[in-house]
Amino acid sequence: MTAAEALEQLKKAGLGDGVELFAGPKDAALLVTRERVKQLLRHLRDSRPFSCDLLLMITGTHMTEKRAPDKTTPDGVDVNGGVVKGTTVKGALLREAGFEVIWHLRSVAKHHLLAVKCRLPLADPRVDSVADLWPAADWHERETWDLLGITFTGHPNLRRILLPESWVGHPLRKDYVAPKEFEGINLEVDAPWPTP
Amino acid sequence: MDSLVPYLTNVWEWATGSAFTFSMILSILAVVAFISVWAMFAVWLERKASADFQVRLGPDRVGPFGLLQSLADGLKLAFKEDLIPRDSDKFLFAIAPAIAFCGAFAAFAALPFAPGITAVDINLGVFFIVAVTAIGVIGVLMAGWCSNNKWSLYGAMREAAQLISYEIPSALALMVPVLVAGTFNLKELVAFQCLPSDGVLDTEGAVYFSNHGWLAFYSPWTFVAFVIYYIASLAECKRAPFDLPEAESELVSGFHTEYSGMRFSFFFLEEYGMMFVVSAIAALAFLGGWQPLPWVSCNFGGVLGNLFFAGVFLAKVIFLVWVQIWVRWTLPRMRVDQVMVMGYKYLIPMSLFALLMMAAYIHWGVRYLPGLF
Amino acid sequence: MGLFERNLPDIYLTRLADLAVNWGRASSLWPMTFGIACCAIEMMAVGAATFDMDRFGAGAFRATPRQADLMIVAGTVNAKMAHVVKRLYDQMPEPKYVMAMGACTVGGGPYWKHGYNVVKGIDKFVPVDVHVPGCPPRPEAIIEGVRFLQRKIMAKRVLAQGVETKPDFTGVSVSPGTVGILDPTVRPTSTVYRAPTALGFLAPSGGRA
Amino acid sequence: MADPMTAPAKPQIEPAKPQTAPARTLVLPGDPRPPDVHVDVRTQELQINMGPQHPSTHGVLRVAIWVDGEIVTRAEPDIGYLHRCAEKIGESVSCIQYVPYTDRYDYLAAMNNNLGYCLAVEKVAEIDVPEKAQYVRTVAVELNRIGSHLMAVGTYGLDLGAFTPFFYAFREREEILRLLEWICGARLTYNFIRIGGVMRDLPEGFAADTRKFLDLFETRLDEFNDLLTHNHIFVNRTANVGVISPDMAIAYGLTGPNLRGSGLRYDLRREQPYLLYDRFQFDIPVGTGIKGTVGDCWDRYWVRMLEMKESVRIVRQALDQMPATGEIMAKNVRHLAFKSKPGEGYLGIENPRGELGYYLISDGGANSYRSRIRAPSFCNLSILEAILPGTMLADAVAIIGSIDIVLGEVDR
Repeated sequence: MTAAEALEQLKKAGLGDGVELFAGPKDAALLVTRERVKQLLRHLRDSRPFSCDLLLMITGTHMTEKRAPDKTTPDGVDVNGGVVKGTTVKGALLREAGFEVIWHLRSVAKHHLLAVKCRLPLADPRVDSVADLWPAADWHERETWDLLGITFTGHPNLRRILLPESWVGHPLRKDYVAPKEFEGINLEVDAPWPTP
Repeated sequence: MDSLVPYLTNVWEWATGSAFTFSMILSILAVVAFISVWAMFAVWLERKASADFQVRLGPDRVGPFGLLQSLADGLKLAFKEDLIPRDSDKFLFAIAPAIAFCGAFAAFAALPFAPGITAVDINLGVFFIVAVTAIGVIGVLMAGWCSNNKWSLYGAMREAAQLISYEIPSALALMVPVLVAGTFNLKELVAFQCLPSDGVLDTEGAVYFSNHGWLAFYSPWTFVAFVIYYIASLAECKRAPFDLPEAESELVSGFHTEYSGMRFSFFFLEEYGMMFVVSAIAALAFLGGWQPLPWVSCNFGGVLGNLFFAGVFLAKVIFLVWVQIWVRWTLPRMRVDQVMVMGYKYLIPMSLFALLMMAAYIHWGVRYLPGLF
Repeated sequence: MGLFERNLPDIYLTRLADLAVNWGRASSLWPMTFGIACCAIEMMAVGAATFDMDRFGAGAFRATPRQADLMIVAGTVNAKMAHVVKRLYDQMPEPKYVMAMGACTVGGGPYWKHGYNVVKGIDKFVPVDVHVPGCPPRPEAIIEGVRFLQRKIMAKRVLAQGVETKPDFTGVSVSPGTVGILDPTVRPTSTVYRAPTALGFLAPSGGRA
Repeated sequence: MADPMTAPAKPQIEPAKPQTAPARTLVLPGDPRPPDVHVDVRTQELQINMGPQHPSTHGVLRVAIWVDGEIVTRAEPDIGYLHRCAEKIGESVSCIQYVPYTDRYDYLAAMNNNLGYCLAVEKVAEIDVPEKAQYVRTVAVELNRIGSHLMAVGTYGLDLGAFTPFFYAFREREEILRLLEWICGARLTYNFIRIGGVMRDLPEGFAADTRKFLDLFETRLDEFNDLLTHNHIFVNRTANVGVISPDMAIAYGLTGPNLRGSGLRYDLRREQPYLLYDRFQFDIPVGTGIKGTVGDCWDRYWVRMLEMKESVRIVRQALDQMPATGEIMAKNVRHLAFKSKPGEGYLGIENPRGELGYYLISDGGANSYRSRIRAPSFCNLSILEAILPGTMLADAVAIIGSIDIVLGEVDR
């Protein structure tokens, strides 16, 4: 079942509002608002045509702002022979900064793969937890919180999983700066390797 | 001090019926030397035999055929830092290995190696050895408790449970040959196995056929007792598949997790000493002791004869120890409840049954009940 | 040893005693069962059938640090793990030796640049006796490292005073082979299986091996 | 000792209140009969710490276990001792440079990891791989799968106290390593499968040698079965222990031999054929509860043993069908200036441990914008919390071993 077919099915079932098709060049996904995430995932798990019983993974991406290249007009010469500074026009906004969370579901019975995607604002990355729908979601959500700092509300035990408890920051954010030291352990490089 | 020495001498005289002499001290030294050499040899044998099972070579760089490997290990352990954990009970921690070693060590005193080679000839030899080998578990319990380590505690508790459970079938199984021969004396047990079955004991230098034969093959029930004793003795030595007290993959190293250096090597000595003791009893009580062939009794005197018998006896013991090693490197480990089930549900009833049947046969004077086979 | 440690006159007798003690230590290097990452698999291979580190007396892997002499740090050490490695090192009794196995423990390895969490070389918190490079080092390289360590131990002073001699490294190849066969026309030699013999004639694989 | 007056005050940790377990009925694990032992002793829970340095946690897994006597009441895996920043590195280096890193995550099945990543990149970048290269990949991957399973069953014996099978498993594994070393020069971390194809063609004589090995290997498998699989103690230790029902397996996201051990016939090589798996004939073994309940430790172990036989079949067929000559690298890949097209995609393959998936987002540059690894061991391990309670301490070891985790992949 492709994402487009899934969307049609959803619309038939009356669950289509708030869901659109995210048509990537390779893999399509269902794009939902964050209020509808849990309801939709529950439907995908329980309703017979989908029966997406296996949660493959939950992950997120930190999307930085992306703009078209700035346009700068070259310096000109005015009538009096003076220099006129060129103007810089900021490029058009192609992509807003924010987080994307994606759930990959697989149906063991029907042999298909579906992806559900949700966009979250940078300032308030918060989405419902599905740990009560799939026990498997527990660790994935903890990992996403650990590495990206996305909060899953309703998760029973949202702690760091891979990094130590006292670690500062979320390394997979694009603006992350690696620490020089952690609890007395030096993480720096003494001498840089020679570059060929 | 002045009063203590005569007192001890008196006790010794009372216990052994012989005066406390210089030869006693020599015997003690000989036993200590023998255990050390034996442990080295057994460790080497274990490493070489396991290597052979596992398509490896085993130690071969230290001395010829790696024979000096155990010496190097011992030397290294002797010069290792003596480490006592801060939160342990230091006194108990220090004496636990010695107590564990005591049991195996004391048992050697009563082991006859040949008709004329024995430290003390005790009339209740079997009883004495069964009693003193059980001392070892106290040392192990102490080691596990005082280390202040949860893994050690687990190992010690398992050891206590296992040893207590398996003492019973092993002792019951030993009662079968005792019942047949009518003696607790290990030397007499061996002598019984070369007695002609018509009950005439001849003198010097002759070879007799059709004697009682090795007790393992005396009747089906003695054979059952032999098998039960061997299985139970594996558990008493903490050898696989009963190596729960030091189960490496579960309890890190069990009761000796916190021990290092010389103190650890005492546990090593205890383990290999025990292996010798139980194999020696199996050889003496069931496999004809120093007699080279079943149903054929040899009777040599003199130093050379004794040495020959000691050689035969050692060969049997080494073979039994090798079987222990073979079993260890072949079988997986049992779970603790399975060990208990095996001990209480199978071995004890079976050994009791064998004992009863043997008693019945002796009472009615037949070795095989017609109609049963 | 305590009081006598490197405190006795440097005479023939003490030198001889040193030799004996060093021989014991060098011939019986019990490593700790402590694999961290990929290198641990090669460490197991060294102990297993084909390479068999037990030949050098270094095959008795001990699970507890109290009974180990050699800590082979086999794999990447990160910020969370470093404290554990340090503690294990502290738990080992003297004399103890550390082998940094693999590129990660030597200097961060492939995680040197972008590994925000990875310690760039374990010699930042434990003293290292031998560095064995490679990613992961081949088993031959580990054996080389052990032999390197053995020579280092043999040159030490235990009881006698005086300056330690330089280890004799003649016959030790400087760069343990970390790269395998790159020429496809060269065929790696097959492992020669030794059939179990004298003691193992009853072993399960019997003569089939 | 520091002077107690001048020493800085220690942070006061409130001592945990000793929890007294209520009197309860003891049910031994794996005992199908109704409970007949009643325990009236008040006992106290003990918390023990298994790992990160413990012989049977297969690396640096730490499991905090609460035990009541020998029975586990609660278990909490603690991972991250081998976190090596895989995903950050995936963003920081180019796709070509990242291939060797994938070797190091599941180091027992490095070829499979190479393949998963390369297939994902090829999917996003739309690269067609020539047929010959696909066959070479299949051979390499399946040989690696045998090696990985051998390691799994060998160390499983080690966990249960049987030392010798481990050595026999390693003896066979060394032969596989020899073959793989021949084709790429490395024993463990191969970097052989590259984006767009493979590093180089199989050397001359490789097929014959591999066939010889496979013939030998099948007899060796029987030997292994004699030694371990049908051993009475081994069966007692593993049958009816750590039973995972199919529903539970799916709920916890189990894949691979662990899912199939629970009786579900689900294999990505069959459901979603990648490479050329639709051209080969092979069976998908599932757990049938021969020795106990479906989904117990023995079933998971047995599935791995059977899968090795299937891999042998696949390698034989691949060697038979493989064209003698042909391209081994796609035409449109210029490795030094490789840039992926923008887009994103997920691709899962059947790793020896389960579904290994790579989710890549490309911005059109040399680096991928985001690369997430769906590591099978990570998902499989999370079931530990659910199945350990109620088992014995020795079973905990058996269960951890039967799940067959690789910590490099769990922590990434």
